[in-house]
Amino acid sequence: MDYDIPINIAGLNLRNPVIVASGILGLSQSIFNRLYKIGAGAIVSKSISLLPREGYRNPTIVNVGTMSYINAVGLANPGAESFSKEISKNSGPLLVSLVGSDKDEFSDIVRKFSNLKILGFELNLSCPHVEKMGMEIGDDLNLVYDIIKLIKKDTGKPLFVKVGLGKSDIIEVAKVAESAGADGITAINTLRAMKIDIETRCPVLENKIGGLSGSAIMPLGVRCVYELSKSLRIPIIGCGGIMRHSDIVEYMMAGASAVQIGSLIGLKGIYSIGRILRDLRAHLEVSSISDIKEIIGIVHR
Amino acid sequence: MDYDIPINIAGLNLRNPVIVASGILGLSQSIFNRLYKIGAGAIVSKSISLLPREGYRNPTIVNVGTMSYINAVGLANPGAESFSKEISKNSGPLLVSLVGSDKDEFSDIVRKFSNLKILGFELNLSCPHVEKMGMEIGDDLNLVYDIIKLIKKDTGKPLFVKVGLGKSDIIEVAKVAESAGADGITAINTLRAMKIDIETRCPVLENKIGGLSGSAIMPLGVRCVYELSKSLRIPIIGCGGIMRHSDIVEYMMAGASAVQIGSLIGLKGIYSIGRILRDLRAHLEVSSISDIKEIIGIVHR
Amino acid sequence: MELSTDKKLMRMVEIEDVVIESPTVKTFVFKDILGSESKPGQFLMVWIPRKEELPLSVMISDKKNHAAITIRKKGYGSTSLFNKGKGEKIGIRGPYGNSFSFDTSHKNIIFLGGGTGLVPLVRLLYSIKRHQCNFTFIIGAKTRSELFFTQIISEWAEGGKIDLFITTEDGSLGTKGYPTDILRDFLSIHNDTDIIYTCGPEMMMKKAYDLAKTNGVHIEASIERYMKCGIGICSSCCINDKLVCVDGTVFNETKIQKLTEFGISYRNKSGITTQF
Amino acid sequence: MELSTDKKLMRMVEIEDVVIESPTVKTFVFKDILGSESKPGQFLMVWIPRKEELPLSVMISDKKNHAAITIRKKGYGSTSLFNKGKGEKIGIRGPYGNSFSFDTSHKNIIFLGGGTGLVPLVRLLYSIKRHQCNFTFIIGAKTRSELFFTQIISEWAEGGKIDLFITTEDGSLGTKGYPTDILRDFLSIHNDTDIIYTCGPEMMMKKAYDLAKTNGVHIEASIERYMKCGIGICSSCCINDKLVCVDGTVFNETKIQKLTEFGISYRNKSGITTQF
Ligand SMILES: Cc1cc2nc3c(=O)[nH]c(=O)nc-3n(C[C@H](O)[C@H](O)[C@H](O)COP(=O)(O)OP(=O)(O)OC[C@H]3O[C@@H](n4cnc5c(N)ncnc54)[C@H](O)[C@@H]3O)c2cc1C
Ligand SMILES: Cc1cc2nc3c(=O)[nH]c(=O)nc-3n(C[C@H](O)[C@H](O)[C@H](O)COP(=O)(O)OP(=O)(O)OC[C@H]3O[C@@H](n4cnc5c(N)ncnc54)[C@H](O)[C@@H]3O)c2cc1C
Ligand SMILES: Cc1cc2nc3c(=O)[nH]c(=O)nc-3n(C[C@H](O)[C@H](O)[C@H](O)COP(=O)(O)O)c2cc1C
Ligand SMILES: Cc1cc2nc3c(=O)[nH]c(=O)nc-3n(C[C@H](O)[C@H](O)[C@H](O)COP(=O)(O)O)c2cc1C
Ligand code: FES
Ligand code: FES
Repeated sequence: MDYDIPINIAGLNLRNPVIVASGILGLSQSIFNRLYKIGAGAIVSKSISLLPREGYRNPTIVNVGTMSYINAVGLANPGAESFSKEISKNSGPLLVSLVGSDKDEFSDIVRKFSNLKILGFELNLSCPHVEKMGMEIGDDLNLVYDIIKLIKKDTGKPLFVKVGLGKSDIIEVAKVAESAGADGITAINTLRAMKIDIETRCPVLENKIGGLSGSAIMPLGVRCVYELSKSLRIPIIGCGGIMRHSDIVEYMMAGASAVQIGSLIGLKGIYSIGRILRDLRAHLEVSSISDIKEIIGIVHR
Repeated sequence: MDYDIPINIAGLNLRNPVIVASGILGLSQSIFNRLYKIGAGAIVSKSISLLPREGYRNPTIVNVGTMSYINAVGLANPGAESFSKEISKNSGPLLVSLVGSDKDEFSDIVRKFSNLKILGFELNLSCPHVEKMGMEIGDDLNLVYDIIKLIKKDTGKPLFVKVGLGKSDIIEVAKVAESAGADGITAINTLRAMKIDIETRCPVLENKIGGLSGSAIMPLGVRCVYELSKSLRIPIIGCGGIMRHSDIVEYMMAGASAVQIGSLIGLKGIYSIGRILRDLRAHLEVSSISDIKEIIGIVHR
Repeated sequence: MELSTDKKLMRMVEIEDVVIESPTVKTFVFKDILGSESKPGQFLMVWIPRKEELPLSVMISDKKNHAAITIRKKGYGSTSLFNKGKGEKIGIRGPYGNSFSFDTSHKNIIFLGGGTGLVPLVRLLYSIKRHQCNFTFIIGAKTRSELFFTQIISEWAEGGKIDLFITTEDGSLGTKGYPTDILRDFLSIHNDTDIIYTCGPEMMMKKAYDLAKTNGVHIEASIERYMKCGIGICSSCCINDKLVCVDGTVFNETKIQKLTEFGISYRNKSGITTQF
Repeated sequence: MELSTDKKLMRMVEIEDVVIESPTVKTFVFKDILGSESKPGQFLMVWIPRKEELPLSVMISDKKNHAAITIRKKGYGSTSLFNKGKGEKIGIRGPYGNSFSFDTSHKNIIFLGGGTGLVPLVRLLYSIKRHQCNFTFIIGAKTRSELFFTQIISEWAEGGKIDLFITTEDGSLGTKGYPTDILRDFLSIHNDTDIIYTCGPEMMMKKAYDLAKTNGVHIEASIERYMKCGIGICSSCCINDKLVCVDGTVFNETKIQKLTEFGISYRNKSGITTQF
């Protein structure tokens, strides 16, 4: 199979614009290799914290119908030390997602990966269901600025900053990220949401509140990418609700230079990556689009 | 048909908790009478501004699948003068929704309705797609406070404040509303969203950006009601994505004292109000819930 | 590309044929299964990308799985559509609304239409022409150059027989005057008329309704109102307590009787009640 | 209440029967069409409201449209479930995962299981027992009181014949020792064995796999890993590049050969690779 729809984003050459989102099959080098074989243009690891985290007790994910999930995994991850060993032999197009509860943690995490063959980093500012991580940090604009400055001092590799629809204005957060030296923005993360079981009268997720992903958030993600691409010069990775090749096209027309997929893999399996790429290639062909770059942000013109 | 599931909210006695949301069949007294006959517990009018508004050109609404819409009607409405004539003979359970671009407008609008037989008002602070109205105002906490104070000075009737997921923290906005004297909170309004047609490479809505409603936002609305009811003492009307009686139950268990429905009517027709009420009554019966009040906020216990 | 079969979702279709009906009227043909299966009187919401979305009655097409729309060039939206050509794309959703009914015991049937109001009537005639009825088709127009569909109507006489009457206000073709003049005269002679189907300017339909009442004849009228959503959610199209987009567009004499706003007032884009 | 037929969505079911299998093992029966149609080896994600969600193999039920699960009381989640009674509700989703295969040319079949690993094996035996095969069922347990399902297994012999071997580590019932001791001896005598189906402690399955390889016998093992999502999205269940929840839980000798982590290491809740 040929997954060639080459793109360039933040100086990175990817064979195609379809990136596996953070938290999706993001813990194992063997799985990364398989995802790459299956067609992924790049892979973002699970968000990695300095120390290991067990995350929340199950249920950590609930399907709310209409191709959407709410999850509250609680950022379970092996921690920076262990994960750097996991990927020590990586040679694939891997971005390591970073999460921390404190400014100083980030340097420590980044340094663990400094000698590894990875593409770069994604900073998770927007995990909506873990207190003092992600969203909470993302809401403090000064902190966002400082963290990005720090990370960029510690690595020469591209840094994408992942933003979401939280308490603060996504555009402002992204602008601060840009001004602090971020090389790209990933938008959007999941949105705080809840599912209650009316028979037992309690929230389904152990953490009660989780993050909404999948189809439900697609029109929100497209809007964010559209608005962000008006205000930013750095490239944007669109994420949220992509289920079909046409969704990818929509994100790119709104201004995304690449996209990430997540829930789709839960709904349609790991091989859906190859299928969506095949459909995307076919679409570009019948639409006589020789370079996918042509369509990036085309609705703004 | 018997639509009796009596509730009391902010001093109002409604025959049932199912309210028709603002903007849904909200312009005509004859239609209000019909909605009441069909079973609605109460009806919120289209948001009324001081002067008439033509709204945006069509398309003003687009179905994005999975039982969700994006709309940008642009707050088309006949204006306060004309609408007060429209409802001059009203005797049904009507709430008038208010929208303005300026603090002083609100008094003028409210006064037009001062002698009419209506239940009260809903202040639309959260229309996500009209600049300088709704959302923009809702993001300025001082302005929110002042507007509510003003309105409450002009009317003794209950005032509900409708909040949404915008740029600012919904809980903070609601708290300010409560402290300014709001009698209840309606949550949530639509969320800024966008649909692009990839064939013609342009946004579908004339206004490009509109508000997402329907199934997609249900888990967001439930979460907001859950969180709001933790922080507020005034009652909450849950709104967003209600499609089945079980969704109503979910909202009420999360803390809502009543609910509003909107998109459902577009998807399943006007008689869906009666059907959802019938299903709700049946559910309460088989669950041996004699007073629906029992379940309000039950997940918090 | 599969064709969508969900009438609620917008589907992009390519204009395959353009028929010039008159200097200001064109018919656009496109492939669309749902549209091709529309019942007479139903309409589509038609999106002219970057411009407008308009409710338009579904016209017939003789191509399998194809539907058509007929547009009269008027303001911004209709002119944008009018200027579209073969190969261009438009978005459609629907068909929406109810439809004309047909009672097989009816033998003497009148169609009364003007302008693009002819579209649903033509679709209706097409669907019932195999029945052995006497069809009388009365068309009104301002002037000769604004007439269209006369050819297609007069060609169709399968089961029954079709009489075509034409009126123009300036007398440039057919009888000088209004189509309702013909209707009045016709009804006074033919007291065996069963039903009148009408679509066109509301004042014309109002007159027809009054005549039908006086003469004890059934009538079904397709009413137009300003439409935003087309799906019964916005109430911009309301007439009394009915929503034209879902409860209509077709109303019979029993229903019209309760529509006190019929022929009297409509709502403008802001929802303000306005006199005709 | 209609029964959900979407295996992706959680459905609430009411426990209709509770069977006490041993002092620490219970079987819960509930109505669920999807569960009742599970293939042998598939599992459900079972939600114990306010407590936990656990992957559990689908047990058989003799009631129409009913399924069952068998739980051994262990830690927080399993104990919460164990304490549930008739009439209480649990949530289930699934069935998920692949299943044991059955080749009708196979005549001599061994089942090797221990503890709740017996559940999928019992379901498998139930679904193939009508075939004229020689079934050998080897059950291992620590001690007599921990044995269960022995009755049900020995009762079933429809088409073929069933030999039941029991081992306990303390010798309180059956042969003293491990079930793999029996397997080794059995294979050395019966060189016509076609396939071994196994589920239970990974070290037991690993030994069985080695024996199968040495003796040139097919083997299918149902592997357990820590599961969060059950639907192939979180990778908490991974073994090498396979996801046990969707690529498994059943792996045959060809696949196991590539699973270098089999019997060696698993990932803990944080995803850290941990030695057995
Ligand atoms: C059910 C229905 C079927 C119709 N079928 C046809 C048809 O087959 N062929 C045809 O040419 N026209 C048809 N029309 C009329 C058509 O929708 C437009 O009103 C007309 O084309 C003028 O549009 P415009 O944008 O050019 O006019 P503008 O110059 O923008 O407006 C002129 C007038 O057109 C009417 N109008 C504009 N937009 C709408 C709208 N969204 N809904 C209703 N009325 C509107 C209003 O009365 C307005 O005052 C139909 C209308 C309805 C309601
Ligand atoms: C495919 C599959 C089928 C299973 N079928 C059965 C069955 O039919 N009957 C039965 O009693 N048990 C079965 N189990 C094991 C069951 O899921 C639980 O692991 C066990 O009940 C202990 O749970 P606990 O919460 O009480 O343990 P705890 O004390 O919380 O944890 C003890 C150990 O249990 C395991 N465990 C806990 N949660 C999970 C989880 N979500 N996924 C996998 N392992 C977990 C871990 O190894 C953990 O270290 C199955 C497991 C899998 C993966
Ligand atoms: C189970 C699960 C775990 C996730 N974990 C993370 C994470 O660790 N870090 C992160 O930045 N995003 C995480 N996300 C969010 C996804 O990366 C993505 O932003 C979101 O799911 C929206 O994309 P989708 O609609 O395609 O799933 C997770 C999502 C899911 C469903
Ligand atoms: C066509 C349309 C018009 C709307 N107009 C208004 C409005 O004028 N004022 C307002 O407060 N909300 C308006 N809303 C939002 C609804 O009142 C409601 O908050 C939202 O649709 C979510 O509910 P739902 O998911 O049940 O539709 C509108 C919604 C739709 C779909
Ligand atoms: S057009 Fe919106 S209700 Fe009819
Ligand atoms: S349990 Fe999540 S991938 Fe298997």
